[in-house]
Amino acid sequence: MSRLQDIPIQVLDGQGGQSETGNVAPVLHEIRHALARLASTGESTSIDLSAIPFAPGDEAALFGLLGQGEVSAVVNALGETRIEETTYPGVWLVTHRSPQETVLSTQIEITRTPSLLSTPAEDLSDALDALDHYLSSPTAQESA
Amino acid sequence: MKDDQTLGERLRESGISRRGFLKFCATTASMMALPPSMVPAIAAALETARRPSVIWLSFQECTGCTESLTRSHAPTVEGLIFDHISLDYHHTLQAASGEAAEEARRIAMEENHGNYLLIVDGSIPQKDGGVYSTIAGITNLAMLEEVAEGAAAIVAIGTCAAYGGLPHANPNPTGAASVSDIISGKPILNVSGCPPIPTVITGVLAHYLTFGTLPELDHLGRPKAFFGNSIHDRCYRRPFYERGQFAETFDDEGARKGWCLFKLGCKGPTTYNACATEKWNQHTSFPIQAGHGCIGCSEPDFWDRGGFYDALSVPTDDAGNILLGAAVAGAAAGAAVGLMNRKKQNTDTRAHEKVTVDDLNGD
Amino acid sequence: MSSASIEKGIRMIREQIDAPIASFFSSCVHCGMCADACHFYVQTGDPRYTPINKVEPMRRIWEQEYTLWGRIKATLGLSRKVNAQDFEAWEELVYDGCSLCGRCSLVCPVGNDISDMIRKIREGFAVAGHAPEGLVGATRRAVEIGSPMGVRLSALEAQIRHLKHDTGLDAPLDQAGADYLVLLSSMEIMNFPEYLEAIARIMQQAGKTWTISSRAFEATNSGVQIGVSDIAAELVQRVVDAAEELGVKTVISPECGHAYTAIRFEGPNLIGRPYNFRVQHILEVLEEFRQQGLLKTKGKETDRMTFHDPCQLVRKGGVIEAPRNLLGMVTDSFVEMRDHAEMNWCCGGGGGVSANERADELKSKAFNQKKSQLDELGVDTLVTACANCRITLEEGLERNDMDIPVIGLTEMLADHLVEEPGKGGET
Amino acid sequence: MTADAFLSFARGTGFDWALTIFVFGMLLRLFEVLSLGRKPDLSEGRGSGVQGGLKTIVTRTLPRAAVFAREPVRIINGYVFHIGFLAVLFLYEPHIELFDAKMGLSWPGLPTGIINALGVLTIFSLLLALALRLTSPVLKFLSTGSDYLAWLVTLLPVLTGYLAYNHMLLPYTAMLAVHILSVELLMVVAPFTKLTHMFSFMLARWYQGYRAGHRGVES
Amino acid sequence: MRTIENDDDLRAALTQMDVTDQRHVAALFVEDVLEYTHDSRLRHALSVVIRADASEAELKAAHRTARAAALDAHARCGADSDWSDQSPYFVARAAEAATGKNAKGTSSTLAWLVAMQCRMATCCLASETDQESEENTCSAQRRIAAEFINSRKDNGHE
Repeated sequence: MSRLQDIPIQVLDGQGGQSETGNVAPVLHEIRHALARLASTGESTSIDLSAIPFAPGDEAALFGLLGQGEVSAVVNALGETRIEETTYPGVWLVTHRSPQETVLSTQIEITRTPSLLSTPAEDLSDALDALDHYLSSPTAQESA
Repeated sequence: MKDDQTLGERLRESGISRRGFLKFCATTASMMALPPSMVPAIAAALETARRPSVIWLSFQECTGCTESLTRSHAPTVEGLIFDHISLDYHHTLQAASGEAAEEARRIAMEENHGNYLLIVDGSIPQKDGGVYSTIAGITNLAMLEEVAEGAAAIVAIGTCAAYGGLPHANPNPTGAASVSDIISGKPILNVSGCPPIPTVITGVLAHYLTFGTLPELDHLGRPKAFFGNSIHDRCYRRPFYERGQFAETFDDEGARKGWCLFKLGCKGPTTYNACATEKWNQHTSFPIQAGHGCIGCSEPDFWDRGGFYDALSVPTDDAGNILLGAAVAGAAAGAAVGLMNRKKQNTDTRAHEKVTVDDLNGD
Repeated sequence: MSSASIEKGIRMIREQIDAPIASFFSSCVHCGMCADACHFYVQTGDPRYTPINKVEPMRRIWEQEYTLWGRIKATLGLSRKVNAQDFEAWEELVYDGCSLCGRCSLVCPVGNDISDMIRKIREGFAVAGHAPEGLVGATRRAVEIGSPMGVRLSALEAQIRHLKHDTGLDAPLDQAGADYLVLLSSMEIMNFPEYLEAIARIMQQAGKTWTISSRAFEATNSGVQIGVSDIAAELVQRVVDAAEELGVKTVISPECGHAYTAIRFEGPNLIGRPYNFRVQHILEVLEEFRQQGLLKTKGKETDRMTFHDPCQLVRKGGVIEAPRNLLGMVTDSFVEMRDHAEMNWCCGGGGGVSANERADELKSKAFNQKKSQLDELGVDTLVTACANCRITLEEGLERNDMDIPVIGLTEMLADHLVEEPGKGGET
Repeated sequence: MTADAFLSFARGTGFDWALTIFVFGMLLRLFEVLSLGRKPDLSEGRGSGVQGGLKTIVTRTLPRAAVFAREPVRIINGYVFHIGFLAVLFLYEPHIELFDAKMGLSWPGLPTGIINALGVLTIFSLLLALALRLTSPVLKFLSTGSDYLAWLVTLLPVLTGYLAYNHMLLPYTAMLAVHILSVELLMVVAPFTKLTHMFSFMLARWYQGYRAGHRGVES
Repeated sequence: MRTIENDDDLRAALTQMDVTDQRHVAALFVEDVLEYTHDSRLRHALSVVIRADASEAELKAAHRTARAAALDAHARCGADSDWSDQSPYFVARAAEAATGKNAKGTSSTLAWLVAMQCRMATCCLASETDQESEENTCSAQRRIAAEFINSRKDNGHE
């Protein structure tokens, strides 16, 4: 089934990067304050871009400004989620996609480590059981 | 067919990892237009969410709302949710029909009496006993009252169910009414819009499934999360409105530059909905972004609020004949009073006696 | 005083109301600017002297009688009918407190001609028996004797004889076919007879024929000042008959304010037809002679001198340039007061105020406006072109110990006339 | 009565009635004035009355220096709220859209920010005007109930318009409805108070100017 | 002995005098017609003028009193008045002119102006037929002027 984005229409977006509506600046300011909070109190923030009224091209302009950092990670859970650090350490761009690669939600996390990357505590016991199970299994003893 | 597993157990059973569950909660929060900080609360709630039974009744409607919901290409999450709600009755979607369908509905009502979710779309005709719209010989009116009686909550999807919508528009031949016009004493949640934004429908359902309660409502019974702000408040073209840059026609230089559509009849300022942020078709666009003014479809009686292409500052009725009528009346009254004045002047002039010095005797 | 006359008063005020007055009452926004233009308010500070307030009774009559909304309010008892107390209270505002100077009309931002309305409301007050005693007496004398001050032809004849004896010049009476019919105001005959001599010498030098009508030598019109058009018409008719009988080309209104507007502008409308002769103020005549080179003067006054513009001449008559040009012939030290020409301040005595003894105290307060102008300017001599202004100014100056002589412009010009050797003049 | 219905009434029947009463009232007043007629001036004039009338309609807009010097604040304030009110009414884009939609006449407007500032200026100027009217002995003496009513119905549209534009006090739908209703109140009250001067001032200046032009006197 | 037969001579004679002399002669002219008025203030005012050593202030005061008298005697606008009652007014006007600065300017001399005013005072009283009284005043004025000039000549004044 063809997806909407595949329909070949050329959208006249705004004149290049900086959009005429000026909606990008406020988001950058919000990120800046979140960073300041993170630095001072360690409190992390997450901005849900779906709640921001962006004109066509605004989002691209924002991502262009945020740029690419050192870390980029992919989480394969219920579809792919890409987590990329922007040029500003502590500011992460999280894009959740569904198994059909449609964008579910785009968020900007301002934190030391994005919540999805750190291993959930409950998984540790499962991991332990799984490893114990593997170690006690015959195949493990042969190759040890 | 009843299943008492909680949503959390079912997710794990179908092999969803912790991270998968966390991602699910994050996107659900975003879908419910709740702040990301709510993710932990959502996670906790989803753990214990029961799988509710849902009865969907479609009355005098154009199936636009259902189309909108199913066409929503809801990403897996919606699909997942719908895997977990037992949509026990939807006469458009369900395979069964006729007597078998009605039988299924009765069973669902009996088994889940008091805690099933009733979803209604389409208005309910009341004139002539509601004969203008029936299902299997039962008038919508009777069916609604019957099903509503055992419902835990009712969600009116679309402006028709919420406020009467198109059928209710002047002259309202079928006496169409909204759910809240008929049912009282039950929590009713209106998800207006013609049709409502798909993600808003799913967002509201997700909220009910997650928390089991209705979200905070505004004075028209609509969830504030989605209907709290007017389109104008969240419109990306607002800076042009502030600067006074307006498109005069649909293809002039202003329109091409994406200027404000106030002068082309946009009802954004007086319409409360999430179109400007949620947008339609996976955040792709919404009417204003496509260059057409908002027609205020989530407000009651938006069909009767004057021309869609008359700006908010323009009076709705045709001033021409009013002006003419008033002018004629004014002139007529003026002429009448004028004649009376003229007559009075003439009588005074005729009655005028020449004043002589003797008339000036001081007091 | 029977209520009949109050009824007659109300009906007479109603008779005066026409479209302009209706438009004026529809436009007044109570902005108070007319008060700031009125010397009676400015000097007394009493808001009752606000010009538009002086016609409040007329406004009420207009609203109650000539507008639908007004009639409804009246029938509902929302607006009070004009009654005897109103006439009682407003008499002093309409007569004593207004010299019909027209300054309020000139500044009204919505263009209301308030002084004309006051002139018209007097029509009602007069027939209601609420005209000041002084004015009633003057009007009676004007009708019955021919002059508001009771001046008879004998007085004029005595002066003509005196003129002949002293200067050898003739002031021909009832001369048919003369170029000019000269009118005199009683004030000039009684207090400033030099005016007659000035006219005689000027006419003689200009080589113009002139005459005075024995039946209508009086220029002033008490009917206009008291506000009774029927009497004003009768007084004007006398002048018109005399002028048309003598077949003169031009009637000269003398050095007087209201006489000029009464004869030239109100006259034709009072008697209902235009004249077949021209009406000019003496200054207009002198200006014409000057332009035609018929007025030869010598010598220049050295005193620092200013000119008081009679209100009726400037605001109602438009005679502004003439006095300046004429003064230019006899003085190089002429200076203008701060508010002059069409924005001059009134001497306080016009519009019948000086004939109304009750208003003397108010008139003297009003004069302070002129006093402040003169104090600010500092002049040696004050020239004017109206006998009543002249007396009012002299009284005011004398009361304020200001030693500034006041002189009529025509008289001053006559003094500077070049003596034609052997052509009449001194025998 | 929801805010929407309130707004619909204001934009619909409310406006119809207001326009009817306004046009009816003003036309009635015009006929009442003109019906009283005016006697022709038989005197020998110096100039043309028509020219004098037209000239005065324009020149009488400016005050005379002598009177201006006595009350500069009151006079300048008068200009501020008159120009402010008319600028906001005729140069604010949505208002221009109203005239365009109803009469087909359109003209360029001012940027909304400037109109917003003018609105504030007009509100303060009108408040000052009330203060002046309450404190000056002459104005207090002259003023009747209808003066204060006229003041109120003039201030309300500007105040509510400012509140609506800036999304203050009530939700926009309700505030816009209140604004439109306040304009309708002005239209309804106008023909029965001194607000008739918005039209009759031209007539009044014309009559005085005509007489002055005919006589050849300054006006 | 200088004699003055007609007004031209009188006028010529008067114009030659200096201001103080003119005031003096003018005062004499007014005294000649003073009987027509009952206002005693004028007599005092004129006496000041006649005294050669009168100071400027005294002269000013005299002028003010004469002016006040003239205003008091003038015929009030619109009031019932009679031409024959005007002679006190003209006498006062003459006294005012005699004691004050000459308002009329250069061409007519101060004394001549006063003479005219005094004649006007007599004219008020002269009835239609009686011409003599005015003629008497004129001849009296000529006589006064002649006597004044001659008395001046005797004292060596030229």
